[in-house]
Amino acid sequence: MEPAGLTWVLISSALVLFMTPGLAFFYGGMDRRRNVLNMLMMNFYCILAVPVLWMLAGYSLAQVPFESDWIGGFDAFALGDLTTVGDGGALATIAFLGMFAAITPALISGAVAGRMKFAAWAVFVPLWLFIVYVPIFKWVYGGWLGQRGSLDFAGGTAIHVNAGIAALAAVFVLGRRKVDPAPPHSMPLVMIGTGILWFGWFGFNAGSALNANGQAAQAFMNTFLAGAAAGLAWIITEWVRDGRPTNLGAASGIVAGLVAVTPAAGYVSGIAPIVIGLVAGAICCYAVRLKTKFRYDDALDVVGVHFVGGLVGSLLIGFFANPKFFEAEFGAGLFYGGDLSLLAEQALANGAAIVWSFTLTFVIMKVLDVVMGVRVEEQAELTGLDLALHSETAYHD
Amino acid sequence: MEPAGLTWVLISSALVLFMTPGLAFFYGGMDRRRNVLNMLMMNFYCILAVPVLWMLAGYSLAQVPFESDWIGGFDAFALGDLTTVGDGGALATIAFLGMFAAITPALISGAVAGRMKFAAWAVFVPLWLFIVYVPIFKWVYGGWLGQRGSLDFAGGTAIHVNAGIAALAAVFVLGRRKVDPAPPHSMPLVMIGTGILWFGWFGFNAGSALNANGQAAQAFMNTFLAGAAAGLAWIITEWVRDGRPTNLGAASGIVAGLVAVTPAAGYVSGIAPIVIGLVAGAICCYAVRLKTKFRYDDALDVVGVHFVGGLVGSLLIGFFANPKFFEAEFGAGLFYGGDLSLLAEQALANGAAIVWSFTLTFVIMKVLDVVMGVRVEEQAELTGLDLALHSETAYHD
Amino acid sequence: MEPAGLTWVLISSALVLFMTPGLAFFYGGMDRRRNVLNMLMMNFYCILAVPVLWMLAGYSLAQVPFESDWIGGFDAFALGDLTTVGDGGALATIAFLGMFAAITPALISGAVAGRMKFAAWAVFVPLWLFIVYVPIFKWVYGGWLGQRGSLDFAGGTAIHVNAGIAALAAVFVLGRRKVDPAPPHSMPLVMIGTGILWFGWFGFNAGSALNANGQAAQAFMNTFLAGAAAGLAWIITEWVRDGRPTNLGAASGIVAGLVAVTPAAGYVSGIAPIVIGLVAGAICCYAVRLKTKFRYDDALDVVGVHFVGGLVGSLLIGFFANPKFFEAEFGAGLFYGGDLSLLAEQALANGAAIVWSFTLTFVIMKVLDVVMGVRVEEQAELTGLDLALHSETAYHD
Amino acid sequence: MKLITAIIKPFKLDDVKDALKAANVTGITVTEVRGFGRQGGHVETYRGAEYKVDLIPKVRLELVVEDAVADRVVEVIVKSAGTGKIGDGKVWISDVSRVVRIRTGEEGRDAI
Amino acid sequence: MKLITAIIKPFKLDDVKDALKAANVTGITVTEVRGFGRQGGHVETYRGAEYKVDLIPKVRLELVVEDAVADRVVEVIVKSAGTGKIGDGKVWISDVSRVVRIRTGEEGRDAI
Amino acid sequence: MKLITAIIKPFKLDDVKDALKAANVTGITVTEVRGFGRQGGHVETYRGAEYKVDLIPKVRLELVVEDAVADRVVEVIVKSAGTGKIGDGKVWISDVSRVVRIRTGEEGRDAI
Ligand SMILES: Nc1ncnc2c1ncn2[C@@H]1O[C@H](COP(=O)(O)OP(=O)(O)O)[C@@H](O)[C@H]1O
Ligand SMILES: Nc1ncnc2c1ncn2[C@@H]1O[C@H](COP(=O)(O)OP(=O)(O)O)[C@@H](O)[C@H]1O
Ligand SMILES: Nc1ncnc2c1ncn2[C@@H]1O[C@H](COP(=O)(O)OP(=O)(O)O)[C@@H](O)[C@H]1O
Repeated sequence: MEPAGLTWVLISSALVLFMTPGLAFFYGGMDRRRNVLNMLMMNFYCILAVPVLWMLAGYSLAQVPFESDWIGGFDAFALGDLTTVGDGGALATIAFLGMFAAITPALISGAVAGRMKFAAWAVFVPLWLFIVYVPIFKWVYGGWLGQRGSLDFAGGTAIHVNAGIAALAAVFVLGRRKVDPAPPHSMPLVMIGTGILWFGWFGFNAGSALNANGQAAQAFMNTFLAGAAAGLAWIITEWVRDGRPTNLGAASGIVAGLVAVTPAAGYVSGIAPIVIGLVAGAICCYAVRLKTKFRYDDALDVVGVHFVGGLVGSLLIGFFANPKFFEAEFGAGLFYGGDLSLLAEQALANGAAIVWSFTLTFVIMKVLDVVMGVRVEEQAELTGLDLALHSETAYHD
Repeated sequence: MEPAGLTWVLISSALVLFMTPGLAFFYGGMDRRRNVLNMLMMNFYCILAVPVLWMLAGYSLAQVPFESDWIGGFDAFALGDLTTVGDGGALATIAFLGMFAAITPALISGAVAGRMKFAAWAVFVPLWLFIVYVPIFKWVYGGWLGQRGSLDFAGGTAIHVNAGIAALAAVFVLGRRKVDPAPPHSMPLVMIGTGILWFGWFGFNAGSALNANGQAAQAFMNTFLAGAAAGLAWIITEWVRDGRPTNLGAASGIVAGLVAVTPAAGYVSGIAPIVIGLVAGAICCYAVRLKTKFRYDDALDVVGVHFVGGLVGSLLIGFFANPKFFEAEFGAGLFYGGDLSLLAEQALANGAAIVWSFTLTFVIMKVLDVVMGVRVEEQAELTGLDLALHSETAYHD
Repeated sequence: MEPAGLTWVLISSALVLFMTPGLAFFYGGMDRRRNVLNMLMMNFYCILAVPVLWMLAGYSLAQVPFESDWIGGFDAFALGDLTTVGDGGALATIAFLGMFAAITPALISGAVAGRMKFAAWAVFVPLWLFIVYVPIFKWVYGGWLGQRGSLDFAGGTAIHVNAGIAALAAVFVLGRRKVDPAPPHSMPLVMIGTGILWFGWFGFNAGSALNANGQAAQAFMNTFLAGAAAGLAWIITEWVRDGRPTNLGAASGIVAGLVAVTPAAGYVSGIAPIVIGLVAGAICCYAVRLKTKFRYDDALDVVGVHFVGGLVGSLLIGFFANPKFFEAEFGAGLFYGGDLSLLAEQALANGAAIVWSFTLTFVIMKVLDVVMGVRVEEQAELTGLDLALHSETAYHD
Repeated sequence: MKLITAIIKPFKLDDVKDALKAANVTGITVTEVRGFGRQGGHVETYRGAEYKVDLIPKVRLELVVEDAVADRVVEVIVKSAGTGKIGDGKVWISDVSRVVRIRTGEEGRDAI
Repeated sequence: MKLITAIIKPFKLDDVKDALKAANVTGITVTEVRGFGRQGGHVETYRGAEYKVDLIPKVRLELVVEDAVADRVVEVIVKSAGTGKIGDGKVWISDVSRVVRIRTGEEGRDAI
Repeated sequence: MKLITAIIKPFKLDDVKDALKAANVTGITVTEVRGFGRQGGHVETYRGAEYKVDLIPKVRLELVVEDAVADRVVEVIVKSAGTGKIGDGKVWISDVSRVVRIRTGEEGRDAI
């Protein structure tokens, strides 16, 4: 890796690391005062456990050798294949991918908020990492799905659709909360999280070019425009529908747009990111209501924002992918001279990820429930998880 | 653009994007508990609407062709002139400039806090962008003011003086708040905003070199020293004058110093940034009192900090500009072998910006007031804008 | 400096600047509601005063000429030796080192929290900078300790051990607080600080390579793994010992691991950072209890985390240093073919730093106590330092 | 007129409020308080140090009601606030000699 | 001695405090409370879901005064707290049998 | 039964609570309040502008006790809350006609 590319991948990695605390604040602010620390802890736990697991085994299983169809191997366990530091490119890439591995299970925490045993979560994360995340990641990047031509620039399928549908499976096992949902206990904390998330997402998306080049720049621009457009679409939708534009709407829209543009960031250009953002913002603004209709208790809307947003963005690649603009070899979308094949591959890739992730997550949760129980006692749920599970409360004099 | 320069411009762009949430927290913490979400929303709105507008038309009108005297053209509407991604330099520059376009109107929000209709703000921002920001930006960078030799490295005239005087015009139309000003509802939130602002400002100023070179490094150093020196000057001034050094003083001083060094960052060196910081910190510490004297209700001191700080910094270029140090071709300041001409150009550039910005902002606000009303109902002002305008409140259990 | 290296050092510098507010929030959240602004102010003060002092004299005394044994000289006062901007490398390095100089005294503030006069702190910081920090920094980097072969990549000895033991000396002079310690007034603020600290620490450690190369990438990876492993070790330790894993434990562990890996970041590889993190996390989880045993009032555990963590990391270099991996010339650790000599040098370097720092800090504090008093009045301590010293309170309606 | 003051568990607030509404109570004032009682407190742990918290969050209700209904309102509160577990709280009644509605100046039973 | 308790609108606090000072009241204790009453609550919307908030912010004043001035103080509060709009709040009076100033141990009228 | 209400300085809360426990008081309800009184307020300064804060933080204690011990409890509070400096606060007693323990429905002395 050239030094400039290395610099870009390193700073992008730091940005993605910063996203997990950002996500923690985004979720924690939306949660109740008495559960906020549990929410933060579920997220921070992911950046404690996953980096170590990723270095020891995850990276090797997910990527080495790159060309394997289904799963990697043991050659890079504990980075054992690296004998000298070299130009740092390999290390930077592994760290960068490790940040992604850490934030993906963290996304799920928003759905199970307010009622899951922390001990169960502590076991769930490593299991999910190896059983769900690593295989899907492998298939999409280098494995059979990627080889067929499906596109996923920075993790729409592998991360957002995957975590989003896993969240649905998890709440099916977990059941509904005993108490009615409450409004966000601290909107400023939500907005701090939103700011950090957007900031970090530039590393997430533009860093995924793994180089400082034109593709990185366009991915950056797309991250800028889609976040903005989706935020705008969300607040306009609710302004028209509910009579008021809200902060939480702006924040949710931004995140929905960033999710949607993630798979597309390195493949689309021009006004495509704006269209993707507008579509994702408006659709997700409605999708978060599905949980009321279908009565699943996705506490902080992981399904409505990450699953739906990721799917929308991933499918829109089938329309907007523009290889000519990037002077690169990848399938063209319907609007840029392509046929339906790219859209079909996108559908297949997401379908495969959805089936695998939903099924295996469901199984993991069921097994955990039998073995150790996944749900806290009713009393803990009523009086607050922070005290019950962590012996802490968030605010004092 | 070389890859290293591209990396620097991309990360700088991300830093500047992060500044708008930073500004939101800086302002939001200073506002009342019942208005904080409205304050956040006014700021976040700027990073929703402006990016889209900038990409569609703003950039083209403000910069293309670079050599036009008064206003750009339509050639780069929707970035239509970019047919391939190339080395990414053009895209990175456009994104970088888009971040500036977004934060500039956001600055004004601090002045109109606590009493402006959000619907009016939603219309004001696009109008102001095209009618006030775009022309002044054009004149200063590439247009008639820049061509005459005035210097504005990262937006002292084009951004801070411009937004600062616009704030004054806006509050003239809007009138005073019904209720007495209150102390900041959350100083920690103000300090979070301050930290983010300073951090982001390194991208703002040093990124404006649009390359990774010596000028960027000196601009970085200047951003470091001027922020520090101004913070120091402010707390010393109030320590002597009021008997106590305060957090809000430190924060305000830092921001004043950063504002003041913005136009000068790529043109001054040595102890100049310290002097600029000390002067700006001390002057702004007094300037925020002007509003009491002249009875305009600039809620969070946009005039005292951004207008005055920006003007001070811009004029001090006339003394400190040091082309020899930079081995570059620009006018020398009085202390570095120059004559009065640079100072005169600085005065002219700021004068032109002030007249245009004040007049047109006043007109826009007046028109909006007639068309839709700019001021919220008294009841909303008394009971809080968050609930009245956004159906949200900031803190819950 | 090559442009890519310059980009890396500049962004790393910005990251380190951001760490001081991060530290302020980390400490401020742990403090009482009525003292939080004083805590923030002590930290922000360091990034106001130190940059100016560093530029005027600190850098010159600490580094120029690099080869001097004990102390630098006057040649670079006010950066007077720089006559042109050049490639920016020198400026970037000076700024980067200035960020370190600023955060080091800030670390001490956590120990003296809740009872120190702000005026005394305002004098303490400059004195400590020149009398304690500058000499130790010189000895370790370029001076007699560094020349003997001791290793300190990013400031384990020069920063964390130094500030940690200074904290102990300071609280000896200052005495215990009048009121019992209270739980953190805002855990979310602590976690915001933690997130910023980790994010910034990538600049702190990986930026210390002063180039975009393999060593930077490995230092980055080490910063990732050690922070994670130590956080994990801390929460596991307390889960087993106290029955609950806590947020503050996760945060403290992360910081302990980052401290411990700081000196080692550019010299160790493979699973070493994980081992260093696990060891530091577990040891510091016990070390924070020493204050109860030995009855010194280190309010926010600067000794237990920074002194102990820094020392552990610095000594572990004697075991894990791996010059072969880095293809570089430095002593090998016991586990990588070295003999005891590196460990001995590490012990000597830390011993020298400890003796100098403890003694001189004690003397400075004693002198200040005689001259102006270091301790606030009892009434201020009881009713809160924010109001008594800064005429501010943190939260309002 | 009577003033009824009740200390209850925070998570019971909605139940009690609904029960009172159902019993035609037209006004309640609610305060977040902390209580010390038989229930004892809890221990919080920060960096391994234990903090005994013996004031735990409670909610205080205050209702001015007509003499005639006071006892019935108390029963409603007792029934809806009870969990049967220690710490459920107390209700007490005291006398009020005059009540005024600020908006209208109405007094007595018209004021509540 | 009498205890006057008043529930008022938060933004009226300064006016009421000033009026009471002007009426020579020397001590007031103020609590942030939430009230339910005729005024009804409001609806907040988060991600399109509506939350009915029927406890709205109010301020509670507590004053111990001499019997003789109690009624006058009530009038002052009623006058200064009123906006004429629903939700202005209530004032009530109850008896106090003993008052002590902690600092001095003084009792009764000397204590307030 | 009697209701004792005390307004004290916040940093005295622990002392008073301990003294009350020592005096066998079994229940207390505590509220964060702000008080205006002889002590006057303080001035805060933001960007050089002064804000007069004349409501300063206090803590309000509420205890229902048996008639017989009421005066003794008042003494305990007065003694443990006093610093001798202005602003120490007040204690007052009023009557309570009925007390119920929610958990058990017990009344009167059994309820406290
Ligand atoms: N004598 C009292 N005076 C005032 N408040 C009391 C009294 N006793 C209890 N309380 C309040 O009631 C709450 C519950 O009381 P507690 O003794 O813990 O349980 P229980 O009511 O089930 O016996 C306490 O936390 C406190 O707020
Ligand atoms: N019976 C009552 N007991 C205690 N507080 C009451 C009672 N009725 C009203 N309040 C308080 O007074 C506030 C205003 O009452 P509300 O009925 O809304 O308006 P109004 O006083 O104008 O009729 C309520 O929010 C509540 O705090
Ligand atoms: N008449 C009163 N009614 C209710 N509360 C009072 C009254 N007078 C004082 N207080 C409360 O007691 C606190 C202390 O009173 P203050 O007059 O300042 O000092 P001191 O009690 O030492 O004379 C006040 O802040 C207020 O909360």
